[in-house]
Amino acid sequence: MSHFGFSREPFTPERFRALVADPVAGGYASFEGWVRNHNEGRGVIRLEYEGYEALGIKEGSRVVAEAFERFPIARAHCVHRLGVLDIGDLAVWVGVTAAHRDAAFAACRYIIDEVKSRVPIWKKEHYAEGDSGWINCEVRPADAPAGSVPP
Amino acid sequence: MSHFGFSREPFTPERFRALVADPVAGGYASFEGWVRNHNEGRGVIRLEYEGYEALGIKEGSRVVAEAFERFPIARAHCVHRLGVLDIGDLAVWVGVTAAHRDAAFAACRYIIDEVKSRVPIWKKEHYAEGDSGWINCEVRPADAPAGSVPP
Amino acid sequence: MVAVQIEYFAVLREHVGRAREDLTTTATTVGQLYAELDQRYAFPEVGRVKVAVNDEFRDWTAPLKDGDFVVFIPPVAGG
Amino acid sequence: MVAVQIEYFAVLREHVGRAREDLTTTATTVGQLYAELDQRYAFPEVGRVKVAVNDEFRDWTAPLKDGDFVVFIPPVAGG
Repeated sequence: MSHFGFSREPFTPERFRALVADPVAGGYASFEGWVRNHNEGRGVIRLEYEGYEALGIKEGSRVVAEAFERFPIARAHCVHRLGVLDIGDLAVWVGVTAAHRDAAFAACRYIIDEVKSRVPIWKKEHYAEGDSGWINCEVRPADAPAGSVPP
Repeated sequence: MSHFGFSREPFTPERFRALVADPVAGGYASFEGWVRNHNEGRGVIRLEYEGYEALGIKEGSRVVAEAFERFPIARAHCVHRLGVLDIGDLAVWVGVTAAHRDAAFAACRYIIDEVKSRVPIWKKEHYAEGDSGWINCEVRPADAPAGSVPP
Repeated sequence: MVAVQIEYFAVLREHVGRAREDLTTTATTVGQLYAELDQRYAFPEVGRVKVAVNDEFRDWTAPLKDGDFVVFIPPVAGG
Repeated sequence: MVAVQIEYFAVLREHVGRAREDLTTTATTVGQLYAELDQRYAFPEVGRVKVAVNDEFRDWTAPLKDGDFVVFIPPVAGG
């Protein structure tokens, strides 16, 4: 079974938390990304996540596999929501169990950092003023380094 | 309301997770200590936690207050089980929300580390062989530094 | 000439106005294919774009083969 | 002479054989009280013990007052 998945429907962490339970585990570290009501000084009213699922599952699973190589952990799993989300909704969940908490914390942090930077997921924020934007993709002229768009 | 508590009954994280929900929070980091089936090479069959509750609540609340001073977090809470626990049971839960995940992770880690080292809680492990011991209190002669017991 | 399928996501999908298209092209690398499409659509400047062929990340110099499934990946923002 | 109440936890409770006792003592500090009780009970060597008076951590030199509630705190192990 893959250790990374997408969910098009809202989900609760309990279901996936059970997947990482292990009798050798003394520590369970988890991270949840929630939709917050602001970003960079602007009021946010809802989000949309779009994912390239076939590649996303491969890359997300590679991230979790790397966490297993780097840290002495028992189990790990990550699930990312897709679709339209409201404030407070769960966007991403990472859960890691290990015999000791050092490894659980480190692996959990590794997974969320790498998933956010590598897995093909895009986030569109809808603002209180009625406009919207794709995060990390809205390059204002002053921000755009020459030749930044390949090839 | 205090940000630290004891529970004499089993509890699920969901109840306390709701306490740290906050619309400004984009990240929720949590840690759970579970009873594992081994410690230092010995098979463990169950645990007992005993707490000095009046001081424990004060010291635990101080720990969480320190986390608020040190890290830009939204909410934080910690609950520790007391009584007899079986393998896999939840022994301690820490939940922290923050606008950004750096602070949530750092504060969660701070709280569990300080709670484990400062809050007056004692753990008795019951081993597969039938014996038992109070963790950190069983000083074998070779381990006992002269004069280590005050005053 | 190779026949390829392209899928667009997020800001590129909205810019192009559709999610998928089938294309016959003289491009021999995915980088050449991107340049050809950029000329047609004038993609928005979104920073560093990556590319995947048949659901794996590839270099821009990767050769384009008949039947390839190509996705251009603008900067991601999970979590 | 002061009258104090002592509560024992964990390894000390099991060693002493009860959770609480009332005591009248000539000790004037909590450190002296500990020494008096250690002489009576021969506490096990458990590493560094701390002390609380009236539900607050105190130094071993803290004065003992009539009515104080004293707890000796062997090494903790939460989590």
